[in-house]
Amino acid sequence: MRYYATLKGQKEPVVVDVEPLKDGRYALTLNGKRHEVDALALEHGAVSMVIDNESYSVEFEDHEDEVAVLVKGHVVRVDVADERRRRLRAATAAFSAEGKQTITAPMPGKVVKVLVKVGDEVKEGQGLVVVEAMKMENELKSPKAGKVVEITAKEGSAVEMNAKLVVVE
Amino acid sequence: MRYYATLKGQKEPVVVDVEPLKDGRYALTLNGKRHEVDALALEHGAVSMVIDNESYSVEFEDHEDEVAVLVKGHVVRVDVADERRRRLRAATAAFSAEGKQTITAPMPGKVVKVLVKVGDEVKEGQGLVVVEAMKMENELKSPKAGKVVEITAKEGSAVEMNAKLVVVE
Amino acid sequence: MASVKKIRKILVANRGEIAIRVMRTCKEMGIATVAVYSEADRSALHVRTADQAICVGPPPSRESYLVGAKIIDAAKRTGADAIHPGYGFLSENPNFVRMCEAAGITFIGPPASAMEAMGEKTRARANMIKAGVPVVPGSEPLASLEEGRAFAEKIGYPIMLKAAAGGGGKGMRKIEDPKDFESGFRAARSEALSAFGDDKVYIEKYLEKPHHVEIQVFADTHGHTIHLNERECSAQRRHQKVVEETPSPILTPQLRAAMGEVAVKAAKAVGYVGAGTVEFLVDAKRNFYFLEMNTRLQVEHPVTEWVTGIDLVAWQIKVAMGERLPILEPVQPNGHAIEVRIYAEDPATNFMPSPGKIRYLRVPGGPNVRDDSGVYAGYTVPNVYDPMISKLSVWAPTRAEAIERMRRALSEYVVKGITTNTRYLQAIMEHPEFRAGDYDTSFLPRNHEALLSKPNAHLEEIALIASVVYAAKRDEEKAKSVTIAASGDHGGISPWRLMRSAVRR
Amino acid sequence: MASVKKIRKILVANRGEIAIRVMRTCKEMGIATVAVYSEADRSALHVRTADQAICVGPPPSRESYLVGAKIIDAAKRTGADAIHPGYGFLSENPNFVRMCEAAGITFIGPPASAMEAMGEKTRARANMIKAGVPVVPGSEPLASLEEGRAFAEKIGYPIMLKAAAGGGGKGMRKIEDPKDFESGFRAARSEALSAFGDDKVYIEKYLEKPHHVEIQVFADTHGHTIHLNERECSAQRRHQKVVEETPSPILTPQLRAAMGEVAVKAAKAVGYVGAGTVEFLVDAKRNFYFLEMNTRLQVEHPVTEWVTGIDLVAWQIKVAMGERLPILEPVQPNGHAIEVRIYAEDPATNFMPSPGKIRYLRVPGGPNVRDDSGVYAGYTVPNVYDPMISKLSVWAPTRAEAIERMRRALSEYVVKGITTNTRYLQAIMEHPEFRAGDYDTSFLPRNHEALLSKPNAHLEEIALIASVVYAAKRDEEKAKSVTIAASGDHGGISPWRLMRSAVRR
Repeated sequence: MRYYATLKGQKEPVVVDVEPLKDGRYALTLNGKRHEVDALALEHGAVSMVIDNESYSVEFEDHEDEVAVLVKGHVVRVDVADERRRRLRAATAAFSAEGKQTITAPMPGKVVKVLVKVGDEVKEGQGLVVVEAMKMENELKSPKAGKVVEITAKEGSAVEMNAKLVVVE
Repeated sequence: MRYYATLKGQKEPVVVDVEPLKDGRYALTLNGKRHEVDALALEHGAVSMVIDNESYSVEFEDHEDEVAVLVKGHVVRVDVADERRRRLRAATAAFSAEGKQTITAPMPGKVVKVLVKVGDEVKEGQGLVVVEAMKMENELKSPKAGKVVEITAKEGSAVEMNAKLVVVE
Repeated sequence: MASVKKIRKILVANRGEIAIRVMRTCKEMGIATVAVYSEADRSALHVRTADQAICVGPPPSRESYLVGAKIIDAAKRTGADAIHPGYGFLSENPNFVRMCEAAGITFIGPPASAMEAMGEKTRARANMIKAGVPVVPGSEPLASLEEGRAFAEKIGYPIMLKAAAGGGGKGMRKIEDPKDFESGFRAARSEALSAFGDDKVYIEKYLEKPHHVEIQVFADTHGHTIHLNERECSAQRRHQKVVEETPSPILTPQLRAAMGEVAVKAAKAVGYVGAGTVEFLVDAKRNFYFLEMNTRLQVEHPVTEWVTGIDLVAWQIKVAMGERLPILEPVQPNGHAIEVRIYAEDPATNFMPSPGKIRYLRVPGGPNVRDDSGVYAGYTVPNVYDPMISKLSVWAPTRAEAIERMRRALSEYVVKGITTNTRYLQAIMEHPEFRAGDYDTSFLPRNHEALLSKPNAHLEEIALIASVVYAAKRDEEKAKSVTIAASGDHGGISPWRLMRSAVRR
Repeated sequence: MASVKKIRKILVANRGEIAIRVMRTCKEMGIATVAVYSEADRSALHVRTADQAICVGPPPSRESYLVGAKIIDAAKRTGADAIHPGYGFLSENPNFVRMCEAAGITFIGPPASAMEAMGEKTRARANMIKAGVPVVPGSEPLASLEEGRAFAEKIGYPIMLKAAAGGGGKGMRKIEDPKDFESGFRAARSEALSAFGDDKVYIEKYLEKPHHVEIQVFADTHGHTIHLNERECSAQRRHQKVVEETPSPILTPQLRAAMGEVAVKAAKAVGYVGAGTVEFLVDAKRNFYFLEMNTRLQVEHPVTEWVTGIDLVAWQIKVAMGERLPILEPVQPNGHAIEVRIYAEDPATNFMPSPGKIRYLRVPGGPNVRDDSGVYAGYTVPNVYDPMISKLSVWAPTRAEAIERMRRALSEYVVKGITTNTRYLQAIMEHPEFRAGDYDTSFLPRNHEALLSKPNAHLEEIALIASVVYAAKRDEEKAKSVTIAASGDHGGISPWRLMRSAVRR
């Protein structure tokens, strides 16, 4: 079985061939090297992995297409696909890449500052709105370069979780 | 709603009348006193109970007809029945009280000593077999007064969990 | 002076880890405890930990934890004879202290007069100058723009403009160039007016890269005041402490003694009683200046407890009962202690808070590790309060060993369901500047990017392997269950294909 | 003497809490770790904690953890340059020490010769008598019944008959009356023969209600041997320690110094290296007698670490690397420490072990509490090994405060899914005899019934209320779900009745 695993932020996937072994372990081949993996699933999403005798306590959380892998304190996000899924994704990629992006409140709080006006051109990563929650001010940033087409956020007003704040197109 | 709650080891139940209050709490009357109870069920079988403003972190585990209540380090076993269940139980009590009792191994281990012979008269609580498990010797006792009618346990032999050891009638 | 009055039941007017911290000592002293909680905190650990619990109102603090009358009422209903305020909330509110007095309930903290003397910035400065405590060079409240400009010239730029009436960064302006003085002056005044209803501002010398070092003081009602050494708190982000340690790596015994003496002088000048902390800025030449006094227990008090062996909460209670301090001489620090604050936040997204349900929790154990936590597995961290979920502290004979112990302890900390800053804290422990010891308040902001450490290539490969095994195992499970469910004809569709469409979203 | 040889990777030849204890120090020292595990331990915490893990065989210890060759092989495969044996298993096996030497792997412990000198009872006695260490008055192995009878008359009854070749209670007989001597002598000989293949027995004076007090010793390879004070271990059940503390409440500084000196003498007499413990019996008149020497780290070493600030595992590793002891003078104990052993067992059913899945786990936190655990929430405690799941220890300035702290910590310990002895330990902390301090080895058995404390009437009423609310809530839930599922006609059967038959078993 062949998988294509892409580290978040990288473009090219790493090709990984997986072969189940008779004793319940797996043999994986990637980057030209073979690894033997003993993976024991514990409760609460934890997996004890012994990879070539190296021991790793790994935690997984699913996020959309990605899986977040928590290992040795680090979180590494990986997109794992098989052949079929990969082709499917290539076909649909054109649809999902662009379009309107709605920035919503990630938690209940108060809008303390609106940093843009309707019609502003914004860069990816540019601050749009500052929301105060849990005694902290959080700047919400634009997920893409584009133009501000709508602003619902009002300075000083309370917002619920997931409330629409700004739309960038 | 009326319940009959019997502390383990006691014969007479305590009558408890329960009335749900509008705010989600309960009013309980027992021993001539009224108590107001706010019970918040948490995960893992824990319940945070505020009884007349007193706070208790209570853990529950179901055991057959009883519930084991863990509170302030103590385990208290209580048999709670409603009216219908209570009548039912009185009717069936005659069947379950006596009869053959099989003593089984509570865990895998080794029989280190058999303390009785077939035909012996034994008292309730008298030791029958000593089983070693987890580096400890455990004496299994007779659950009733009666006569030993069968012995399967052999000194020095390994036993599986729930293996039949002795039958007392 | 005051006679000994036994305290039998304490209401803890706080939530989270500090409420539990206080209750732990109460339990050890045989004192009953009362929790108060807002409607958002019915499931909180402090409610479960206390002997009694009273709901004091809706989630916003100003409608529950900050309403003195409700707290007093809860104390009366439960027969509590004392109130411990923790930190934050009502802990530095002199009116609340007076309400307690009026109700005949012992407030575990300083008298209202001491709070007032230290509570307002320029008043505290004036009090300290009078007492001979060094303060950051600065002016009185400014009568005019011209007076301010002249004073700034005299002490030299850069300077800070600060609101006389308040704190917390509001009405504060750093001015580097004389030509910006006028606009800065106007802006600071207008901010001060809107924030505190008082437009008075004053000038302070701006200190470059100062260290934040604070002295723990303790005073009883019999006229004794001592200090319990310092805490180094320069690892700050947005004026919020992240890591604290004691002893400070930059203090000599002479400087410790000098600062301790000044801190005791400051406390005595305002008739202080109980636990308090005098905060200083220390500049590159190791001059130190009074910054402010916190008239309550500090978040970071555990490091002092580690190196002195003293239970500071027990001392607070004993002093409130009228007992004398058990020691009157400075305590030699024994070994080294470090504390880190565990927040439900994501350093990678500008420290965005991350409330939510804690699905799994494993706290570190083993030698000389202390976890002061306010949460439990299965608890939902609410989004209305401070995101600090725990304080982790360690002790070791030396600073180098304490750092290694903290790294080890952090590596054992597992919190699932919400994002925490444990990896960021780990990166601080690994940073050469922190390890060298001479880090100032610019350390964290200056190294922000470096502290968002990335996994190395080996760990990335492990993550790749792990994620593929995870996917393969899941696909296998699904294949199995589909195969079992199928048991026969499926019109030519392989169970593998069925499975895959079920798995992927 | 020995030059410093750097240790870079340690294989820990053990499981459970002690394996994790050792690995924690290794991590802090930057030393890589290798776990070995039996097939029953694939999910064990020590496997997850180590950097590498090797399976060494089937569940029974004699086929896995006790097979020296498999351990050595695992060390070779992973390139470990040292082996830490923990306690139990291979830790006191001189042949294993020789196997390590032959393989060029550092054994972290004493030389084989020291183990042998202390490993066998009469040999250890003879060695100690030669070194001038007081032993319990007794005979050489007895040549005949008559010789034994005469010796017993001389030292006076009661006496103990003991097997010369072995320990663990086998071949041991207490004789109170001269007329029972002959039968006891024959029984002890025949038991000794069948247990050890050697029928030699000897006589020891029987000590009434002795205290079990042990001295921690440490020796380096440069000829230095010191002691690190005592541990009081008289709270025993079936020769198993349950509670340990230091300082011993019955020791004066003079007695501590005297016992420490003798312990150092004992260690020196056998050329000891590393951490070891000399166990003594102390009688009512405070005479002390050598009992045995444990040539390894003790379970209860954390209490010594609390009051000395020393990481004993770090010292073991440093001594194994050839380093000198960092101090050569006795250490003054700082404060008081108590440890309790948390077992998966049910004191109410004669301490029946209670293996199974830990469904929920919350360990105590806050000031000066240490949890050395070998388990985690979701872990299944296997039924093939020792049922100790954790050691809980606390420190406080005084013994009285330490007891209160332990009570508080025990009250926070929550283990669900299996039965533990936490309530029994709590009862020990509450017992007047323990609190008074002068308790001997008969304390636990004598007070067995009292220590199985029952809840008071108030708590029973709370349990009644709680259980009825639990039942009512469950009935309500069921009623709701049935009502929803029903949504219409049920032939006249009320959903309440449906519900009830579904709930009750």
